[in-house]
Amino acid sequence: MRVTQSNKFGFTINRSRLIDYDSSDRKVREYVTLREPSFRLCFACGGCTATCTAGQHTSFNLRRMNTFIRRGEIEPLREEVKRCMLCGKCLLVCPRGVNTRNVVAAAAEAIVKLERNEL
Amino acid sequence: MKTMSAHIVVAGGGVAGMEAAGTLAGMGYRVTMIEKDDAPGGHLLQWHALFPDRRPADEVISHFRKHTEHPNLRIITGTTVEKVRNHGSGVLVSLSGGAEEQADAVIVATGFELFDAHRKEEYGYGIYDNVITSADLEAMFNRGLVAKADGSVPSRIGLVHCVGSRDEKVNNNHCSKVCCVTAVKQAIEIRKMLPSCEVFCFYMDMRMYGPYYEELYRESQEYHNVNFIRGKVSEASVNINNRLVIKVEDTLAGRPLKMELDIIVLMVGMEMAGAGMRLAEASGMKRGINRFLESTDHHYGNNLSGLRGVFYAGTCTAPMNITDTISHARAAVTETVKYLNSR
Amino acid sequence: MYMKPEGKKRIWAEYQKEIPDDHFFYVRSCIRQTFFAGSEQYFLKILRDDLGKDVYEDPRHTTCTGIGYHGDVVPFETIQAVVARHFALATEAGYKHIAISCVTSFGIYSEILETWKHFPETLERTRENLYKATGRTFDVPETISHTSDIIYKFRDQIARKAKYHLIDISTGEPLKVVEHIGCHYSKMFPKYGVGGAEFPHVLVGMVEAWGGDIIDYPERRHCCGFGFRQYLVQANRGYSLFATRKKFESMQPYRPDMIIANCPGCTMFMDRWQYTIREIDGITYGADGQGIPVLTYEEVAGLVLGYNPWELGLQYHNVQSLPLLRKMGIKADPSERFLAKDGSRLPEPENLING
Amino acid sequence: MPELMEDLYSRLLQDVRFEEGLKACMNCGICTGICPAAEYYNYDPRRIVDLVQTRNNDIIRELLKSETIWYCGQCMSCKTRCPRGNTPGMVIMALRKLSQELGYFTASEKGRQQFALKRTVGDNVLKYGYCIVSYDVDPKVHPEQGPVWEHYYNHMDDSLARLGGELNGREGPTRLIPDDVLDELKNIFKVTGGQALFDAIEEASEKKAEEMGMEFKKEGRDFEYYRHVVSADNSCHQNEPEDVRKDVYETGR
Repeated sequence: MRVTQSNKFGFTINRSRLIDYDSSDRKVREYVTLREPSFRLCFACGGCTATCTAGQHTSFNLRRMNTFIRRGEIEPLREEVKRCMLCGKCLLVCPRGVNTRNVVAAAAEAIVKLERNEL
Repeated sequence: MKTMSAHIVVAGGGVAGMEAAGTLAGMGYRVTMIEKDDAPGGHLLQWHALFPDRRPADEVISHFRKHTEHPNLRIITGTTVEKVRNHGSGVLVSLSGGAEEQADAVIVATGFELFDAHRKEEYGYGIYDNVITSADLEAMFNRGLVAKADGSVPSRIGLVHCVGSRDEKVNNNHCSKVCCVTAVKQAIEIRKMLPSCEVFCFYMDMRMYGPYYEELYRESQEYHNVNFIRGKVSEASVNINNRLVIKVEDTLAGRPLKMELDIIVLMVGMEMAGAGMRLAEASGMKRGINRFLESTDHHYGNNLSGLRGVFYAGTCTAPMNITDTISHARAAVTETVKYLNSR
Repeated sequence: MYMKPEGKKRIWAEYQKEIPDDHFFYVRSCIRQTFFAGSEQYFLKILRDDLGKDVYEDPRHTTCTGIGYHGDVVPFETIQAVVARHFALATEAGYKHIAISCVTSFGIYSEILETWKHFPETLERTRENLYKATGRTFDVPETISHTSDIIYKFRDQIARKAKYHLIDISTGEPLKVVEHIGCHYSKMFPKYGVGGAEFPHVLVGMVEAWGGDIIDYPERRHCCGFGFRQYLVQANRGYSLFATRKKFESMQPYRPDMIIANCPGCTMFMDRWQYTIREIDGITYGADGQGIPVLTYEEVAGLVLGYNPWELGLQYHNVQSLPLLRKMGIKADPSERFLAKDGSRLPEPENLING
Repeated sequence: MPELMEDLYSRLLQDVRFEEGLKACMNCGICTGICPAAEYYNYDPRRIVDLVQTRNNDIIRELLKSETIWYCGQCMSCKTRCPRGNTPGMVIMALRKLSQELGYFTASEKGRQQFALKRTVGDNVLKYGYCIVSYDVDPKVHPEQGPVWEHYYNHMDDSLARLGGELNGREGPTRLIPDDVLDELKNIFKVTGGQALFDAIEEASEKKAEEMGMEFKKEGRDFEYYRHVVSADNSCHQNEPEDVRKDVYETGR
């Protein structure tokens, strides 16, 4: 999400931060949902984020990462999946029984596959 | 059993009015139910299926038809109650058209009106072809066809919560309580009718307060792939391909979001009914800042009007679902009988 | 397209503000007098000469300081007193109706009047401040109108005197016109604007009265991107261009013939950024890729009334209007666009759009 | 450190625009949904309002020193829609004013730009009686104005005459504002705190220039610090938002 262009007029033009749902890529969501069907159950309570060890030290936010998967926002997702340490503490607190750890693992897989054009 | 011949007027023939009138008639009272439309039934008549179990509204309507078929119960339709006032030991009831009824007690069950979606101008109801209300969608369910105005099949539908509720801009700070669960119910119905149609609910809080509501919410995610986006829709417009475009913040991502939709369903809330407001105004009944009737105590006096022999039932006091409306009407019956017995 | 006109009419009926018939106290716009001076002059000319109205301009009036206010270097107390000084000049001259040439000013006047209503102590403090600083006193005006409100009010009279219409004379079809209102016209206080905030009628009414068709496109309500500090500071200008480009992308599928704009800043940015976007991205918008002329409502009214486009100032836009004028059947010699005081020809600017 | 004792929320409440602009936010995001700045910068008006309504002094101070309060373009589209009748744009205006009064604005790149606004628009008002004047819009520093403006600027007398005006004339567009009128404006600025705000901006900027080791002049725009503030872009304005709340809680600032 960096600045993209500079020009002879002395200013840069940023990229849009808008989530344009019609042009986003939902293949990762489909893959994650298939690999971990409990993903559908997340209702974004944030319990996972509150207990998250990685979240104490980095900007990692599992609740928001789930939202990115659902909206097909791949670019921020790429960074997010790297930050999780897969400790699984979040599994213990999820009130909907989502296999959160597996969601991250599946998302990471999906991103690798996406880069290899395997999705 | 002198009191059993008492005459009770019930103002309104919706769920609350029918429950109260039928119950009182069954107990042996003489009851007159005044309904403003051509037939009793209220908003229920427009509904296709009810939350949370999606039972057909017809079942509940036929229950009430039976419940209100009683020799003690007289139903006057096409008429409204304009004013009530204490007269002798009873209540004098003035009807539209000038007629009067002498009653021993009155139950006010004038109900609610659906919020007029035109007032949320930014959503373009009445301007854009494919912006409809939750009530319009029920009518589509009744016809068995969910389609765009040009007859084509929608591939993406968005349900916008809190239209006319929790909104200072339209002078409604209250929550209408039933719209969240209605949206989830309707979302599931759309998904069942049109399995290839994506459905999105745009909500601020999911207020699934009743029995099996939260379970329905879960079901909608687990089995019907209904999508939920937390954010109040800012505006709707239409593009050159006749698709609606909405702007909203996906507050859980912390970023603005834009999406094309084929149909927008506005989950319209409840407001105090106009006929009830006129009646309250003429009769000196107190109303709260949300314009609904204000009972003498919202905990233990929530059927009491403060006027002798006049009681409240149902959504004229606050938004309620059908179950709570029935309970509230039964409580009004209890209060009425208690009052008549103590005279 | 795909819209029910009766739905809009219903809204328009709800937002009809009081626009006086005559006797206006006129206040100018910093941006318009600088970049579109012809528009201000023709507002006065149309009102005085064509419509026979009394419009008074006191040369002692100044900026309202609105750009400074929204650039956050002028405090609210200060701008209230500056605006109150204009009210004092109007009071001294016996005028009760203010005609405001700028949407930023108009928004500020609205905000100030509303603030005085809700917080009466702020009116008292403003009276004290103004008296202390200048010795002046004032009456709160009876009405404030944006100058487009006034043209709107007399749009049918203008239509009756029309020499040209917003119609393509070769096909007889109405021109496709995009209207842009400017955020501060009615987004803050919908009741101050003709037609309210969501579907303002002020420009739509003019265009329809003069024969054109209005295009309603998804980003109609979006800001032009002026953003005060977002344009005024060089490093921030991407913000401004970004917003305008978003609007162009959204209106382009409708192939508009022109944009009619309400607000000084919007008029400028929607014109200037078309040049800049062409330089950066190589893209030119418009029906035939010839750019979309952005005109003020006075310029449009002036064309309809048959005034010389070059005296209205149409040539002082980066996007030149020659194809538009041809469509409307207006004969104007392009070589007479840039003249010196003595009538001699100035060298022509290069690299204009549709030059 | 006496500044720590000051209750910043009370200071904000003294601003009538703040009182009008913030009742109680329920975080619905309707403002952000149509906000031009939220789409361009890492900016979320909903979040700003939510942070301010914590009434936490440390959080508010962080905001006053942050980049984020300078992203809003004051289009006020948020006012039309807010279901709680708030105006995030007005909350921003109150924050910006306080940030300048306390000298905090120089802590951020976008905040430092206030100096440029003062030296352009601010000075113009008291010098010419206008926020913007044609002879001050030099095409060399405004290439984006395009060829038509360059032409107009170079032939200003002729062009304005064609449009029925006279540069520095007695009436009409871009007329000369007489000294006695400018004196009235100056008095208004003195009486109402406008001059004090100018002074606060100047003072903090001069201090910052010194801190940054940059040349500073008491007038005009032709010096290093001015050129720096108008053109600096650290390219970080689209990064993930600064987590003001987290910073405050974790570092105890």
